[in-house]
Amino acid sequence: MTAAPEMLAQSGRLPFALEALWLVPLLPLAGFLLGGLVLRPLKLRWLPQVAAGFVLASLLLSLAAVKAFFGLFPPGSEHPALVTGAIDWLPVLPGLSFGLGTLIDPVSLLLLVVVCTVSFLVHLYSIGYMADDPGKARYFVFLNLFTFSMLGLVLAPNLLQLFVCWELVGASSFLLIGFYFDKPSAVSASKKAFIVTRFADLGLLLGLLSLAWLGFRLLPGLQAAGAVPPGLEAADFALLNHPAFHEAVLALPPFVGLSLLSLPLLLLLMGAAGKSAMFPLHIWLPDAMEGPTPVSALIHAATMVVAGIYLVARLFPAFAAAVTPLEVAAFLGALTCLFAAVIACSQDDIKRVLAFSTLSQLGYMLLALGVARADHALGHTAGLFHLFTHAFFKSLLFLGAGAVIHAVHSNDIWRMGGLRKKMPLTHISFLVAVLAIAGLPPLAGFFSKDEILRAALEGGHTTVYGIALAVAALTPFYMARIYLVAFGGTARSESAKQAHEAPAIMTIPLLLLALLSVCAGWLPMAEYIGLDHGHAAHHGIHWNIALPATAAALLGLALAGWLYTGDRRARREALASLLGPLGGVIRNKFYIDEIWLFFARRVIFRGISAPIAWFDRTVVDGAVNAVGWLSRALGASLTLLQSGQLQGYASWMLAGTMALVLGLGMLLGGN
Amino acid sequence: MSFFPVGIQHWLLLCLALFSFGLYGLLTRRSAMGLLLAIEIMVNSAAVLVVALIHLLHPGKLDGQLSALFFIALAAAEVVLALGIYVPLARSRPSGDVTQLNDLRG
Amino acid sequence: MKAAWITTALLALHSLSAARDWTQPTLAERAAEAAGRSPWESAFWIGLGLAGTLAAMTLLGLSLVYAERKIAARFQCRLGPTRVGWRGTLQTLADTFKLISKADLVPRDADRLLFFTAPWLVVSGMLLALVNIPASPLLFVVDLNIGLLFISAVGALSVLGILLGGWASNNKWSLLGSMRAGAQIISYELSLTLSLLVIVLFTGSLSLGEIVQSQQEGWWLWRGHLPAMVAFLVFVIASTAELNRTPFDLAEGESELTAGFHTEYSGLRFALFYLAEFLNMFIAAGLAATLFLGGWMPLHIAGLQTFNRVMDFIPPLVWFGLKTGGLIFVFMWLRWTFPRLRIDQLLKLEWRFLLPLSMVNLLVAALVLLLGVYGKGGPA
Amino acid sequence: MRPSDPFFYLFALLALGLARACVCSQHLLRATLYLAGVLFCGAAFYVILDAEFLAGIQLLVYIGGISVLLIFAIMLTRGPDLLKDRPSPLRRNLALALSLSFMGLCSFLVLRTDWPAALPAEPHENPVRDMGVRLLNPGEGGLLLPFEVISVLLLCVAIAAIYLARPGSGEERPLS
Repeated sequence: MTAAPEMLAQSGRLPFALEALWLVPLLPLAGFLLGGLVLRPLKLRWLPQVAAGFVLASLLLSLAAVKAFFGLFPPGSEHPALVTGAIDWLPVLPGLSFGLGTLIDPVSLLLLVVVCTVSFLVHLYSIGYMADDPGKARYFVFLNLFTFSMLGLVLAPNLLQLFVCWELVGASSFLLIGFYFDKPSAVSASKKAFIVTRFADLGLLLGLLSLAWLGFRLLPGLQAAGAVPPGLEAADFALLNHPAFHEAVLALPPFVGLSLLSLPLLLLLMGAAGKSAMFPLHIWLPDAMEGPTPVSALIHAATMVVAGIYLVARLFPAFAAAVTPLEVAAFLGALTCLFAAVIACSQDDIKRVLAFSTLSQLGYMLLALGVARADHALGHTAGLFHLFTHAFFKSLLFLGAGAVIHAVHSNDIWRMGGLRKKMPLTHISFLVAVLAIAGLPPLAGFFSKDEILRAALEGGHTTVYGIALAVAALTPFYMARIYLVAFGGTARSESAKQAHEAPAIMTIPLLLLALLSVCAGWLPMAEYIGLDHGHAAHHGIHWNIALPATAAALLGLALAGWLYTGDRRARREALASLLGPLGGVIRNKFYIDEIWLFFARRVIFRGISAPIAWFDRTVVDGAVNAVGWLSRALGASLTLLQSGQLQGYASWMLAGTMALVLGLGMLLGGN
Repeated sequence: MSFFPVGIQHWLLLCLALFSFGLYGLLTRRSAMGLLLAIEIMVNSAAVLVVALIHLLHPGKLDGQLSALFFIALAAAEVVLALGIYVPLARSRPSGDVTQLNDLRG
Repeated sequence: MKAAWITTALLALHSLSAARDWTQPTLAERAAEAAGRSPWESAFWIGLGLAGTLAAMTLLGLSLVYAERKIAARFQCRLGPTRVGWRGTLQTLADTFKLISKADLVPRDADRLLFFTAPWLVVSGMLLALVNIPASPLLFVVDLNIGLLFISAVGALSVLGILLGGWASNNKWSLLGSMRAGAQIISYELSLTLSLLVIVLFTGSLSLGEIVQSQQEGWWLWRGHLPAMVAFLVFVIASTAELNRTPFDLAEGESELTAGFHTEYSGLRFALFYLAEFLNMFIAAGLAATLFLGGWMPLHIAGLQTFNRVMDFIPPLVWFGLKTGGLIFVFMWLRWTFPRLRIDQLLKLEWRFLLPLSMVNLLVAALVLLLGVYGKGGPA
Repeated sequence: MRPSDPFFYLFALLALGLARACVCSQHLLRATLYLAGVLFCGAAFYVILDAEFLAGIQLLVYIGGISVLLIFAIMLTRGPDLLKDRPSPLRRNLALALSLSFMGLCSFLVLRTDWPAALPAEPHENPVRDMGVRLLNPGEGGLLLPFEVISVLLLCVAIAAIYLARPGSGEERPLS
């Protein structure tokens, strides 16, 4: 980090779009407040349009910011991290304070564009999707709240703001999953999502606290030595990512065999795993599909669930310095990506398939980050690249699924079929998305997946590469499966027969996303985000990576075509008998939910909660009640004094005064 | 202490006596109006006391008179408010007997 | 002692003379001054003051009642009393004897203590006020430095007397009458006091002697410009109301309440109430004359030297008498000309009109004082 | 002995007698009259203490305002049972004991205190004017703030009294 950008920021000569970037999160917040406090109570019908308008303003502003940023620091050169709009928010102690502000660097700008674009398109799509819903106003208000929180998270310059927005994102996700609050399954799904992520957030909080503590303790020394630039605060990313800080922390004695840098980062990784639904904390994401489909597209595919990935990417220098957490991340990512892909092959609910697919792709991203190292940061670029492209095609898939569900009134792919003719625009866009996620050139998924595989291979993680390649075959298979079952063949139900194309307000976002799904991969991402420019500067197709990957994708597609084109029930049953009991296990999602349930019921409820509750009810409450009883008894005896007689009081007062005078006289006077 | 000349102690004792009469009235009266009368005696005696003390300790200093002015204003305010409370009370109750007004009994 | 008598005679003569000498001490001052020399002389001056006041009271009562009857008669195209004395001048005296010799009735369930106290309270209030009125440089019993405040304050005694008298009579007409009178007097007291304050503001003093002297340059009615005129008008209206005279005589409207708070009174006590009423009128008129019309100052017009010299020859007592008499005539004129107001009209007049008017007027007066634009031209 | 001393004793006796009558009279209206007497004596005390202006104010406010107001209130609300306010002997004795002991205690303290001698007098040409200046002076020793506060208080009291005594605030809904 050179001194120049800081001087630029201080002299206030940055372009307006960067100086005023704080407007980007605040615009949706304004929309939330305006909608929630004014428009909704007034029952104004154009609330959705207003909500979308605020997000559109954010989108335009963030695009302007991207243009301004890369105008100042052209692609391929060094990209500094700027902080604008900083205010001192929470002064805790002298030397320990937390600020608010907007952090501008390529990573946050990437997320900014993704969040704003997808959020705006989802807003647009929702205007059509939710047109007849009585809770429309509430929906859009929550959507604005979510957008605000997510943007605040992305732009956070320190861990605390990130944490606050992280929880806000969780809260709005909770609200939106439980949007149909009269449906018991939605309510329990929202509770499940909230509790599971809260559980993981405990790790995040602990990690945050320990990092902030380390920062607080080490900052004065580092500043005195001139190792870090002045003006940093304890939880600032700029400090946490600073090599001098890593050195200082690694110099401290390790704890339980882990360095003091790894420990908090592992805790942070736990939070990230919860939010990004990594194994074994993934159980909330499939259930979260109870929310409205656009919500799934926005929150549970493109934005919120990538917050974990973003966190790791944000602190990547720290992770790279610690190494151990990255290995864990790689393992976790690989495991989740394979595991979820396998389950996805067996599900019949279109949204669940997409949800497991999301899990799998998130695992992919984490895997990519995990294989990156300080001296070989290609994985970092690749993970974020995949995050970028995945956001578009996965939200496209969800929105397409939403259109289909809207038309068919069912989530079950076996009740669809033959939609190719009835919903041509949806079909085209869905097909583009399926091909993009399958990784066929020249669509977006191909390039990002290519980068990931390359990163794994070149980083020397052969096992991980193998798993990734396997998943590269599985992904096209299950995606093609749902595509073929839902769109191909003939209609399998009455509603599917009567399905028709969605209105333009819904198809336009689909087509826009389809366009993005095609083009997003053509960006030379390494020039924008790359950490080591010498190594990853050459962008292009690496045939040693691309050929096996494309072959795997084609294999998956072919298998799906073989099994699901026309009436192929016999072949499927043969395959199922080949798998034997394993098929049942897969179908039941490896019984992870049941294991958790057992753990929660037997261990937590019976073993921990019940004794604590007993203690609380008898001992703690007993003490409180005893105090209450005592004071009541005392009060009851004292009420005898309170006769309600004015003159009685006057007499007591007089007598008391005289007693005081006498007492004081004896005490002080004497003579 | 002799009868003449009249000094601080004479004034103090006079005011004390007046105050004690007021006190007696305050403690014995049953009617709210009677209480008010007694309180007026007490306030007045206090005001006289302040004026007398300042006058005798520091002749010509106006603080005593000024505070007595405030006393009088306060007493007027108090009476007005007391009557404002008393009149509706007396209308809504069978009598203005304060010993019957014990709704706040614990 | 002989010297004292001679001085008195000289003083009486002197008071009628034309000398404009306001360095003359008041009777109270003379008494205080004499206290050092001989207690007897001091006692003489005090006695003279008391006796003079009582005599003036009696004389005023008699003459004012006569005047009222004559004027009322003239307004009603009658002759009024003509038989007793020259043109009926002794009629009031005869009536007084009649009243004193009448049976003294007290209602059966009356609160006797209060019943007997009430008239004396009223009259003593009047008496205390009367001693403060400067009739001439010499006939001035006491010049309190809080004179104006004192006069308003002792006016309260008569309110107390009226209320207690009405209540003690144990008669609903009396009670109603006294309540009305009380409410009316308290209400109008406000604008009355505010109009007095205008003059206090101009003079910077509460002492009536100083107020008269301050009008050497010109009467406040003229020198005070608009605020003083408004204050004068308000003062006349409010004191009419304070006097319970028509058109504000609801408290004793005979068609409604027999005779108001003194219905049950007879004989001497009735005479006292009656006397107090007329004295009150005199005090109001005298106060107005003192405050606004220069008191015993002669009428001067700037630039007319000869005219002013001639005016100077008229003695101060006569000037005071003329001004007060004129105002008393106005009060009587009002009484026999206007119809009676209703109670709501009466209260509305005060609270909605006179009081805001006098408040604004006081502010305007303060403005006039601040800008220093008063004190030019007009009769002096 | 100063010339004012006999007046002190005269009015002191009068005041005490009237105060006793005021608190002991069974008849409220008479008690009010006695109260007016006590207050009148207060005015006399002020005159003795060279505070003529205060005496005037005392007469104006207490006798002209407060006493009249009290009489009005009694007349407006006379309840038959309280025209005779006769406290029970127990109550009387208790109150007597309390007030007497208060008086005794305070007298004891007053008598055993060494009161300082008077400071030299501050001459005032026109005390009323000086008081007015003090009252409206915002600076050192000025009482403008208390004056304003008490003005606001009086305004509030006036509004409160009007509100409380408004027709319909007491009759329709009993306070209990």
